Amino acid sequence: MALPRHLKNGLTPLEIEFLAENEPIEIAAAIDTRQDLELIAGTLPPLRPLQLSQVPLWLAISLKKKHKCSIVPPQWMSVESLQKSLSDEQEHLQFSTLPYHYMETAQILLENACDDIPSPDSVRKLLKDLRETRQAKARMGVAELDASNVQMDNIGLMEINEIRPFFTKAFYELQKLKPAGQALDTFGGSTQDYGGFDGTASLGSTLPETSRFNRSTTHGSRGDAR
Amino acid sequence: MEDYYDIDSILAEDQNIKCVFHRSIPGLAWLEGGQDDVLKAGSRIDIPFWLARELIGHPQGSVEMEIETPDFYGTKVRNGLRAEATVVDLPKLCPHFFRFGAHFLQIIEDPKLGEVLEKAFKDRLQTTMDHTQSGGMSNTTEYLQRLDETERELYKAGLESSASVHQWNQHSFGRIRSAGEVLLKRKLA
Amino acid sequence: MYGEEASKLAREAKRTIDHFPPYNDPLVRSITREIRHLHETCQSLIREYNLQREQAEEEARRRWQEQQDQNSQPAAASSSSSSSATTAHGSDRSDPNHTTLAMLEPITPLSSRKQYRSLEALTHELVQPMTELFWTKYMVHDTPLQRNKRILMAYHFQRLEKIKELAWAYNSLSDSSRRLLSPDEIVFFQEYERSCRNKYTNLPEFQELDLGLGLMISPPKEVFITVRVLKDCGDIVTESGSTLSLKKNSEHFVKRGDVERLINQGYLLHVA
Amino acid sequence: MSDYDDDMLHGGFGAQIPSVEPEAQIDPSQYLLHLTQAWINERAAPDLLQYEEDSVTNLLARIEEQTATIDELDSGTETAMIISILYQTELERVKFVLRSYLRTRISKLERYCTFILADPSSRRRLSRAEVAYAENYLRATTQHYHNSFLSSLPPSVQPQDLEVFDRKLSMVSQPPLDEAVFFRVVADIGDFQISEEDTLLLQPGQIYILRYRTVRVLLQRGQIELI
Repeated sequence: MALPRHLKNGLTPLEIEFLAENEPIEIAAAIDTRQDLELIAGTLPPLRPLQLSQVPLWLAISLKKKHKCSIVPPQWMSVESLQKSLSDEQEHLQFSTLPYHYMETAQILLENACDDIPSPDSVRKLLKDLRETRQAKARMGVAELDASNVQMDNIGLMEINEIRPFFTKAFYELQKLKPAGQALDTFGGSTQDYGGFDGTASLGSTLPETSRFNRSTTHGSRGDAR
Repeated sequence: MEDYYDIDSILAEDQNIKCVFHRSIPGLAWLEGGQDDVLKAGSRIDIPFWLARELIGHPQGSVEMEIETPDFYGTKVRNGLRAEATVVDLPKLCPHFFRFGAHFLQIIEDPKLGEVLEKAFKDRLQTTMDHTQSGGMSNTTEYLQRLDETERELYKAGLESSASVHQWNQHSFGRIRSAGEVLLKRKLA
Repeated sequence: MYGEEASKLAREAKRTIDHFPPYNDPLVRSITREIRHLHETCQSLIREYNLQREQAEEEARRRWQEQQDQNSQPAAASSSSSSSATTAHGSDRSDPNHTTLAMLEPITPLSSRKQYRSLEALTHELVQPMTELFWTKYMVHDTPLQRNKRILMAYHFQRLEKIKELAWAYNSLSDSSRRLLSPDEIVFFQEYERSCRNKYTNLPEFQELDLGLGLMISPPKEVFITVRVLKDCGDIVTESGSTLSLKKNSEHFVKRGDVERLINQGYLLHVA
Repeated sequence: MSDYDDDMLHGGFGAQIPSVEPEAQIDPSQYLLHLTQAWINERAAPDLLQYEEDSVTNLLARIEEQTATIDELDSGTETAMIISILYQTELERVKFVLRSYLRTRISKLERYCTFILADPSSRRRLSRAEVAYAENYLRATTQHYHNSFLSSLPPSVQPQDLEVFDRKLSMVSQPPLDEAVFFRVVADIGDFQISEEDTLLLQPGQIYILRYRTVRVLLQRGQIELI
C-alpha cells in the first residue's frame, strides 16, 4: 500500500519530532548572513553575531551543529520552572501546563545543545520524573474511556502518540459491545446502494414480497440468559 | 460497522453454538453428523454461529428454531466477571470472547449480557494498558494468557506505540534503515 | 460441515498477518470447488421447490374449485380461475440462464372478497410448510457459500495490501518475493506499478518530490549524511550532476536524497 | 516520462499553477502551515478529507523557485554555504510533508476505493489525478479478484459489490466513521451537542477524544485540529 503499515497508527515519534522542529526558538547567532533568509515558510531577517533572533528549531540545530549559534533554552526548561511543574503534576489530577511539544523540544535541545542548558543533569532528571508522573495519568484515562468523550487538556503530542492506538481501538471495540438499540447509523444517515443482489444465488430479491405468505418476520425464539 | 474483509470478525463468528429446530427437516441429518435423512425435530445440534445467525434471522421465514446462550456466557462466568474481571481466563472460555459477544448480542435480546461484557471489558482495559508499559515484567506473560483476541490486539497496539516512543527516547532513531531492516524489525516486534 | 476449508484459510491469514507466506493455491482451489458444489445444491433445491410449489398451488386451486362447485354458482368462477392460471408463472421475469423461483402475479380479483381470501388461505396452508423447509435447507447451503466467498476475498485482499507495500518499497520484484506470489499476483504487481503507482508519481508536477521513494517516507533530519558502502554500486550521478564512485567499504559525506534509495535497498549503510 | 496518460496530465496541477506574484494577498507561510496541519488531519481521520489543491499547487511552485534559488547561490564563502544548506534542509522538509500527505491520501483512497468513487461527496474531495488513480486501481483489483478465483465460480457468485446476508454486510468497505479521534479545539465553539443528552463546552486549547462522526463537521469548518 502507498503508506507502510507502521505509519497507520497515527504519527511516528520521528514525525512528531519533525513537527516540534517547526516551533520557534531564540538563538544568539555566531554568523552574519548579511541578507534575509528567504525560506518557504517565510522570510527571516538577517542573522547578526550575538544578536538574539527567533528561528525555527530545526534551523537553530543546524547552525548549532556547525557552531554558528548558541541556543537560549526556553523558560519552562529551567530547573526552577520544571520543579514547579513537577510539584503541580504530583498535586493535581489534571496535566500541568507544559508546551505541547515539551518532550520533543527538551530531547532535541539536550541532545544537540547541552552546553547551552544550565545544569542539564538536573533538567534530565526532572523531565524523567515529570514524564513518569504524566504517563501514569495518561494511562488512567483508560478508566474513563467510554463511548462518549474523554478530555485530556495539556497532554503533549508525544504522550498522545504513546496511548493513541490503544485508546482508539478500545473506544471502537467498546461501541461494538453496546446494545443494538444504540447502534449507529452507517454513513450520516444516507444508505448507499451498490446494486444489491442479482442472479439466483441471492433469491431474496426474486421472491415476491413476504405478504404473499402472510407471515410476520418474527420467528425463532430469542434466547434468554440462563 | 462491520467490515467485509475483517479477518478477526470472520474468525469470531466461527464459534459453534447449540440450536434446536422445532420441525423435522428431511435431508439435513448430516448437520448433526447423523446417517439418516431426516433431522428430527427437537434435536439439539451444534452449528457454527455464522450459520445460526442467518437461519434465525431469515426474513422470508424458515423453520422455527431456538438458540441457546453458550455456557461461557452463563451465570457462573457472569458472576466471575462481576466479582473480579481481571482474573478470568477468557481464551479458555472462548478465544474471541468479546467480539463474539458483540455478534451474539445482535441476534438475541439479553441486555444483562451486554452490560456484563461491557463492564468486564472496561475493567480489564486498565490492567491491559498498564502491561503495555511494563513489557517484560515477570507477571506480564501470565496475565497476557488470559486475554481474549480483541484484548491481545489491543495489547499489541499499545506495546508497539509505547515501545516506539521508548526507542525514540533512547535516541535510536534518525538513521535511515534499509527496507529489509524495517521489515525484519516488524517481524520481531 | 461446509466452510471448514475456508476457516482454515482465514486462520492462516490471521497467523501470517505480519509476514508473507506463499500463496495457498491448493486451499483456494478446494474452497472454490466447495462453492461450485454448494451452488449446484442450491440450484437443485430451487428447482425442487418450484416444482413442489406449482403442484401445491395447483392442488389448492383444485380444492378451491371443488369448494366453489359445491357452493352456489359454479359457472361464474371457472372462467376467472383459468385466467389466473395462465399468469401464474410470470415467465416474463425469469432469467433464461438460471433456475429461478416461479413468480406469482397477484391472483385476479374475484367478484367476492370472501372467496378470494379463501383461495389465498388454501394456497398458503399448502405452500407455507414447504417454504419453511426450503428456506432452511437453502440457507444451510447458501450461507457457507457466501462465507467461503467472503474468506477468499479477505484472503486475497490481505495479500494485495502486502503486495502493494512491496511495490512502493522496491522498484521490481526480487526472486525471493516472486516465489511467494501466485502468477495472478505477479500480474497484479506489474499492473499496479505501471498503471497506478508510476502514473501518479511520474506526473510532471510531482517530479521534484520523488514520491515513489520506497519505504523512506520518514522525516528528513540532515541534508548531508555519512554513508558506508556495503556492496559495490559503481558510479552514480548525483542530483547536482556530479559523479560519485561508490566502492565497497568506502565512506562518503553525501546528500541524503542522492543515496536514500541505495540505503533502502541495502547497498549503503547510514553511519552518521 | 512517457507513460502517463492524457487524463493524468490534465488531472494534475502543474498546468494550473497560478502566475500570481509571490506577495499577492496570501502570506506564503500560510500554505505550508496549512498543508502541515492538513497532513496531520489526513493521517488521523478515518475518511478521506478535502484535497488541498491551493496549498499543494502553491508549494510545488515554491519548491521549484527555491530549487532555482539554491542553484544560483554563490557558494564561495562559508556563510553562503551555510545559507545554502539551510535552504536545502527546509526544502527537504517541505517535500517530506507534501510526499507524506499525498501518499497518505493514496493509501486511504485505495482502501475505500469503490465507495469513494461511487459516493459523490467523497469523490468531490479528490484531485483529478486521484480520480484517475482510483479508477485505474479499481480496474486492477477487480481484475485480480476475478482472475484469481471468481472466474471459476458460477456467474451469480462473481459480483464484487454486493450486500451479503440479511444484515446487509457490504462488500464495499466504508470508512469507519465511528472510530475515535484525538483533537485540539482551535476556535471558540461554545456548547456543542455530542449526543442526544450531552453537550460539551468547547474552548480553544482543549484536547478531547471523541467519535469522529460527531466532530467531523467541526473539522470541516476548521474549528478543531486532529492530532
